[in-house]
Amino acid sequence: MLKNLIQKSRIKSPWLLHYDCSSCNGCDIEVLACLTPVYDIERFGIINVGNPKHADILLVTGTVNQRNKKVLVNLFDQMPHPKAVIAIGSCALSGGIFREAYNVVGGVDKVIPVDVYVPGCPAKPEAIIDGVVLGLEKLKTASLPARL
Amino acid sequence: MMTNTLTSTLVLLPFLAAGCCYVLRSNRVRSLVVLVTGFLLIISAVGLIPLTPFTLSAGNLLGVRVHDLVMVADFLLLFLILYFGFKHRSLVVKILSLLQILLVAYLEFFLIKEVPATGTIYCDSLALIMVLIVSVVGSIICFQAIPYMRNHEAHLRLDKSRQHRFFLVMILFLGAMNGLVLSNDLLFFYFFFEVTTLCSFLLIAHDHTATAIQNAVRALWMNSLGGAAFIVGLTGLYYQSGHLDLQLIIINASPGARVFLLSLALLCLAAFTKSAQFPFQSWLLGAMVAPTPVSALLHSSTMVKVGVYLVLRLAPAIHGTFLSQCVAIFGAFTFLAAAALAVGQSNGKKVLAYSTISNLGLIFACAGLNTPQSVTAGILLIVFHAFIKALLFLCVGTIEQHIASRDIEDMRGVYATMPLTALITVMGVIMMIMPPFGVLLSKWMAMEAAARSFYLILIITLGSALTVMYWARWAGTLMSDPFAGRFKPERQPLLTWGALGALSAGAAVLSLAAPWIYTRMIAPAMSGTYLLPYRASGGILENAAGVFAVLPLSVVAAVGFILSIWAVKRAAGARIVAPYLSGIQVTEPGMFKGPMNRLVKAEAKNYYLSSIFGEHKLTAWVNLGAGVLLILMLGGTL
Amino acid sequence: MQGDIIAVGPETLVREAAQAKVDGYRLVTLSCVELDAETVDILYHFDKDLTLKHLRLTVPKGTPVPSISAVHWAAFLAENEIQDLFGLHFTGLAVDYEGTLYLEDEVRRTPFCRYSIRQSDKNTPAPDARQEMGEN
Amino acid sequence: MFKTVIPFGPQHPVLPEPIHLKLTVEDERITEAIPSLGFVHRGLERLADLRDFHQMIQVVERVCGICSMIHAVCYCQGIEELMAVEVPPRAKFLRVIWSELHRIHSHLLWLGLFADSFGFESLFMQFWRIREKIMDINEATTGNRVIISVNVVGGVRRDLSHAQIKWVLSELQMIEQDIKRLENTMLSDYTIKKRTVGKGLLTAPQASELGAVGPTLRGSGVAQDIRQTGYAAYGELDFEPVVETDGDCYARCKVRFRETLASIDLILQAIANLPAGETRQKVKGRPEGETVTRVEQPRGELLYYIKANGNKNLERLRIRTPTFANIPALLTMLPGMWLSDVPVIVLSIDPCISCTER
Amino acid sequence: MFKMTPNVLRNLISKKATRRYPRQVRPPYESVRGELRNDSTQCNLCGACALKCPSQCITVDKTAGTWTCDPFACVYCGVCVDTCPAQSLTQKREYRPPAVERQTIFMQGEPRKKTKTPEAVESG
Amino acid sequence: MILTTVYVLTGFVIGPLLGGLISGLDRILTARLQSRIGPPILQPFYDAAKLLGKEKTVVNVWQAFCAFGYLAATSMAVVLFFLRSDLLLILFIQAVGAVFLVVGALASTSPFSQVGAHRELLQILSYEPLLVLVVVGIYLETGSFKIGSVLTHPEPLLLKLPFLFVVLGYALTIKLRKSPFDLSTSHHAHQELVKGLLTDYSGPYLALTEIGHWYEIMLLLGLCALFWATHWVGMTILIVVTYFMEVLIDNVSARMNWRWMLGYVWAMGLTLSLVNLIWLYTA
Ligand code: SF4
Ligand code: SF4
Ligand code: SF4
Ligand code: SF4
Ligand code: SF4
Ligand code: SF4
Ligand code: SF4
Ligand code: SF4
Repeated sequence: MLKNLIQKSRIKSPWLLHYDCSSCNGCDIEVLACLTPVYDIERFGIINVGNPKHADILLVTGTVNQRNKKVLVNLFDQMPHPKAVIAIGSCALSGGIFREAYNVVGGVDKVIPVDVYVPGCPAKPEAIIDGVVLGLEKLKTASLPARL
Repeated sequence: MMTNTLTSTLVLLPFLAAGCCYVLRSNRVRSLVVLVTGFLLIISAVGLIPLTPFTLSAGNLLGVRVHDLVMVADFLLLFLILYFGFKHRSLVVKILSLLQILLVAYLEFFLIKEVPATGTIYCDSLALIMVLIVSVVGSIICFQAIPYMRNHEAHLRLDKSRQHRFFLVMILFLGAMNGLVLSNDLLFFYFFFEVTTLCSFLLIAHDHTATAIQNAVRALWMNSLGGAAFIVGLTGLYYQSGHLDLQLIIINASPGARVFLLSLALLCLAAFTKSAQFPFQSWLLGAMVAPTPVSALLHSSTMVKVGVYLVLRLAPAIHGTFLSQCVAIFGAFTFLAAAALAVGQSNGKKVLAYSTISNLGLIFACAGLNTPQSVTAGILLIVFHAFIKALLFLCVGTIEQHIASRDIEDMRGVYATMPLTALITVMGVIMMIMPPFGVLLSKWMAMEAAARSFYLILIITLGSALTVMYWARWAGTLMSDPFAGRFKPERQPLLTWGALGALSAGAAVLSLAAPWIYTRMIAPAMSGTYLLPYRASGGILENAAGVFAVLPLSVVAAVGFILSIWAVKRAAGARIVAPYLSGIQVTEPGMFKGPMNRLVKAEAKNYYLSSIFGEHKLTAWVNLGAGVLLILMLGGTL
Repeated sequence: MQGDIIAVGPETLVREAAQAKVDGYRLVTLSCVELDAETVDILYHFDKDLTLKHLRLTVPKGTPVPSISAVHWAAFLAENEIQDLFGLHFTGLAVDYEGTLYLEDEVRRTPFCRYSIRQSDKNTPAPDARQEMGEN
Repeated sequence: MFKTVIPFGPQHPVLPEPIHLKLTVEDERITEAIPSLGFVHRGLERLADLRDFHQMIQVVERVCGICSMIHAVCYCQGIEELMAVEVPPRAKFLRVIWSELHRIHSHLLWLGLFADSFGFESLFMQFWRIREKIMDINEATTGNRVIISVNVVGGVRRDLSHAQIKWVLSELQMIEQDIKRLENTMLSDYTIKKRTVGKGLLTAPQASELGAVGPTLRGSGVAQDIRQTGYAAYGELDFEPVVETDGDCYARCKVRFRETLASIDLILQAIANLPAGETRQKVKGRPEGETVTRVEQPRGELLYYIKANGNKNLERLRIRTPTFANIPALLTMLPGMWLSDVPVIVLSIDPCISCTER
Repeated sequence: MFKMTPNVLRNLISKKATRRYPRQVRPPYESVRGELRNDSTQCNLCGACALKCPSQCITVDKTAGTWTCDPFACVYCGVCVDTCPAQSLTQKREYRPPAVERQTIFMQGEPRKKTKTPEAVESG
Repeated sequence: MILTTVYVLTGFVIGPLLGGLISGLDRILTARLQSRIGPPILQPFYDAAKLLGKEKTVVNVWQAFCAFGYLAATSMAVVLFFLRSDLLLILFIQAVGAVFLVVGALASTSPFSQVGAHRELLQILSYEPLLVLVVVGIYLETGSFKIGSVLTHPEPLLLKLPFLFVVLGYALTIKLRKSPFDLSTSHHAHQELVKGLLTDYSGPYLALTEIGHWYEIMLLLGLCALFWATHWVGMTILIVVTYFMEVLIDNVSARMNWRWMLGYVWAMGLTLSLVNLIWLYTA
């Protein structure tokens, strides 16, 4: 019973942490646009918590560069399990158009495991919503802690 | 007979033991003397419980009338103070002590015709409560002082121990306090009053640093001012009633008479100085330079209580007068102002000092409010405050010896190094601000009592909120550390653990026993003068207006506490993560990688709102306010 | 290119920049261009009422360049950027990031110099992260 | 003595973009603010070595997604100058229209974020809701919501049909109404004024001396707007820079609010005067020489320095973006303010870190 | 104070702005630059797209007859579509759906020669 | 005895359930005021259940203690409310909860938690006196601090204590963490302090604070309800209107800073209370 409830709640209440690696803002504003009335992802119980310790899903936009890769790892580490990482936009997927620039490490999966890739430049709000939904699968199947 | 023996043990034994401490300069022997005296005091005080109330008359001691002995001692004492006035070149002390000498002489040689044969000593429940506090809390503090002073002198690297002087004064002080609260003859009272002043002076100056001496002199002159007011008040009272028998004065109060009221007002003034109310707070703050056991004993749990004790005693005599209202407002004002000042402090001992002033203010407010409930609240506050404040001072002292600082910010995360002491300190803080513990019980009574007087309740509510603020902050600071390892109590001398344990357990048990204290000790003290304010049954205090379920709440709190501890144990298995630092934390705890790739420590250490609550902002205004209130109070009696 | 170009040397740079300030010019920015393996150009762009004026300073790579941040405080960002990207050294910088404005130690190799990489930068060991323990 | 040191950013919910400020505060008053950059630095100017000058259009558009269009305009303008290409008039007007659409969406975005910086969530929602209409216009007319990629050297890739123009006009009318409905709140609400008036003061001399640009400069009373130089088709449109004199966050807010309405007006003018004809001039050859070219972005003056040597790859591309110019001003605004003002003040320069660091 | 009240009250009673995606999907605008498609029947593997792509995410191997695109690096600018001389490249109106694994768009054509049915394969 | 048990159980169980539902409704209403659809009404429960099922991470084990302490105190306050106990006592116990929350936040060295905690203390400083004054007003009108006697009071308190009801509104706004007073933390961290007070609580411990908050909502609405205790219709209307006003104010004002709060709330709150109290004294 409890187990079911928690699993159901996990997909009903994914809290986001958005981290902008070195995005051009294009993807950022599309993530933000998801929160606004027109897309209103709070319909799915999603809120942007802005704090890794409260987050279930890490949305990463932009390329990973030498300086922010440490930040990214830090944030990922501070998130409690279960957690999912969603990379948004071609920058976050592979480095995009910048992938050959000298300060660019590449896509997010170079530093932390990525669960969902949302292509686009920038990815559309609808695509981001689809991506989050895909990410929920992982949260649902993650095991429960040994003791509550 | 029994009462005789016990009373003289309580008053005289310390004088004897003090002498021993001074003469026998071996650490072992001194410790033994202190321990034995302490235990004897505790036993005697407890022994008095079934015997109260009683009256005793001082007869002769070694063939001399005790009254004359006291008179001689009085003069000696005043001359000693005068001497200190000269030595430290303090004009005020000189003038005030001379004034007192003259007045005492006038009173003794010209006014007093016959010395009363009876009623020198009177012990009712109120006095008994004070005796218990002095003997029990005082002795415990003296016990803890033994290891404390050893460390203290080691820290200071003294080549010659000065502990014999220290314990001389400490122990002597215990006797003086007992004598004071048991005196019914106001001249005796006055004598002991001055002894405590002197003890306080000596102890503040004990470390002999320039500041210590300066602060001690300040304490001396302020308290001498109180002494002078006292003796003037006594003269007035004698004029008015022809005797100095406290009980008789209370019973035959003539609040209509100006001289009478003015004299009482002067006694209140003396009480305010002794209790370091505004604008006399500075001596108590300065007194914090003294070794911490001194602060615990004199400057929080006992000596400063003399003032509130006196006013609570006199309360029935001023019932319904303007003076009473003034005392109430003055007390409430101090409560609020001192709480506000405490918020702006990061020096731990100063916070404790302001908090003491603040609580004393609340007791004054209760006394001035002069209803059965408020007086009950006042008495309960004396008890609980004495225990918990002593505990907190000892805790700070213990912590201070480890980290060599008294600053709250330096105590940040002290849990990591001294978990048990930190826990006891936090317990102390919790007992100061949380139900079902005694301080809050008393505050509840005080508030319900004050509810009918809207300016008082306004001030008191604001003050309480400020109180919560500085205590909660402190408790949190002590726990503030990324530490999460195993709980392993640190090493401390047995006497320290004993003292901390006894005080904290004592405070907790007394809180639980509050209804019993009420029925057994307070109700009898009230009956006669006041209607009984509460019904106590099944550990619940109740009257028509309110109910405080002490026992049930305590049970619930205990269960909650156990559950929370269980939660902590389970959380010990949780993953420990670094505090949130915007994602740039590094492995060194509390550090982040800042501009220029440098490591920077993230901290939040100067949040004391000094732009609002700082001493430099408030003190002048507060003193002004208090001065105006005092003038109003004195002037109002005319 | 819009606006006049005035050539300056390291000695006259600060004076010219100060003069521009006196004349009511606003510092727009600095642009640095690598000319060849040895020299770089630094252009100081100024603007007054929508007209531009540029100071052109041509310096060999190794020599330190006087900073104009004492005159135009806002220049410190651009100068730090040039320090990062071209490995030049500015003397008297108001706020000196010492080559860490943008770059982590992994890439501190004057990425904008395509003709040459400054020898000293090539193998410099990563400087230890300096501690700044709460400036007692 | 004791102090409070707060690592503000790089990950911080009030800053969608990563910048770090080491704030030293006392009680809650800022005594020092030192920034740390580089969390968004990609080094894209150096991509000019790997991409030819046509491909660089797509790269500079991605200096920043918010005013990508205007970056491309500036870049193309520079290249066109070097190659002496004459852009068809219709293309110039279309560039103005899309530029101003970008300015509107950027300002609406900012107004929303600014509202969020002082915790006015519902106002944030309102502005972003209006902004979605602009995004729709972008998507319908260019094929993408955010990075519209319409510029090419020599003109634009897309044209506006009659039907589209009619639809855009009607949408703009609604947008204007919606924005005006919020005017009363944004410009005279007590709580908003309390949070913005007198915060982050910057006097006019200070602003010029610190090199501030755009609304930050105009909020301090300096009437400078690169559109006055008349690039693209601005020379043919009726336009006055919006100026406020108080130099605080509130003034900057008023500037942007009024600029939003002014932009709508500019679009209406541009549409009314839209010349017929080609939208794209065929170009041949390669750029050579050096040039400096400037345009006005939502955040202020943008400067491109381009040096080419006749290769298909540029010799040097230098981009000086408005936020880069506004950061010194920001740093001087912060000390003395309260911690709760930090987001408001930081937002008040409309920081765009991605363009600052490139 | 309370200047915002009329606006929020209006919101309360009027129709909500929310598009109920994914329950209701809006038809995309006509000119949307969505997912990239290469019509294998048209492509002559000339490599113009690979040359022009600003993101350099297309590789054309003329000898092996393959056309590969990394959809995770593509920035959907449409330059390749504009360039393609054979008009074999198109952009769908729909965006490319999110995926849980890396993907490439791979097309095997006949090397050099035009054939009737080269298959387009998409592999994960 | 049985009755007591029933009261205790209702307080303990119904309290948070209702509180959670109310905060669900709150979120929907907020969304609607912003022209959004908003989450399902059970959303707060999903959130809490999810948090309970998350990994336990702490900065310091004392956070766990404090989270439990907060929950225990707030639930206790609600139970006492249902037991019709002494209002002043209930306020004290509620304050205990608030203090635990603060101490837990102070247990982390993160400046965000620390400053958040200090701000929470300032909030406590702002609203505690107001709540006490409201209760004093009730006492002056009904002659007792006990809820039992309020319930038997023949006429609605609102008629005699209108200003104090406004004062209660101030306290309510602060306690519900609504703009302009969401200073120490807010529902979604869009402020300079991230989540302030709650920054370093996470997973199950965050859930506990969430549930504790539901209890607090119940307690405060209970206090409001006392102002129309004579009839349930009046009571319901009063609560609904009050809560709607809270959400509305949240949506039409910016977040202020603590200096403004302290000044404004004390000035307005104390003046209004004084006016009302003096009225009661003289009437
Ligand atoms: S994917 Fe495109 S829009 Fe997104 S951050 Fe990268 S360049 Fe910008
Ligand atoms: S730290 Fe304490 S014990 Fe040590 S010398 Fe100072 S006061 Fe004495
Ligand atoms: S108190 Fe100290 S300094 Fe003063 S006289 Fe006594 S011993 Fe000397
Ligand atoms: S100013 Fe900002 S929005 Fe404009 S291009 Fe630069 S980063 Fe983008
Ligand atoms: S431009 Fe503004 S909205 Fe966009 S990321 Fe930067 S700060 Fe945020
Ligand atoms: S897709 Fe078009 S441009 Fe690309 S290789 Fe095929 S035919 Fe050539
Ligand atoms: S759409 Fe643009 S980025 Fe994508 S393959 Fe075509 S040219 Fe390359
Ligand atoms: S905290 Fe932020 S998201 Fe949450 S309600 Fe307030 S403004 Fe909105």
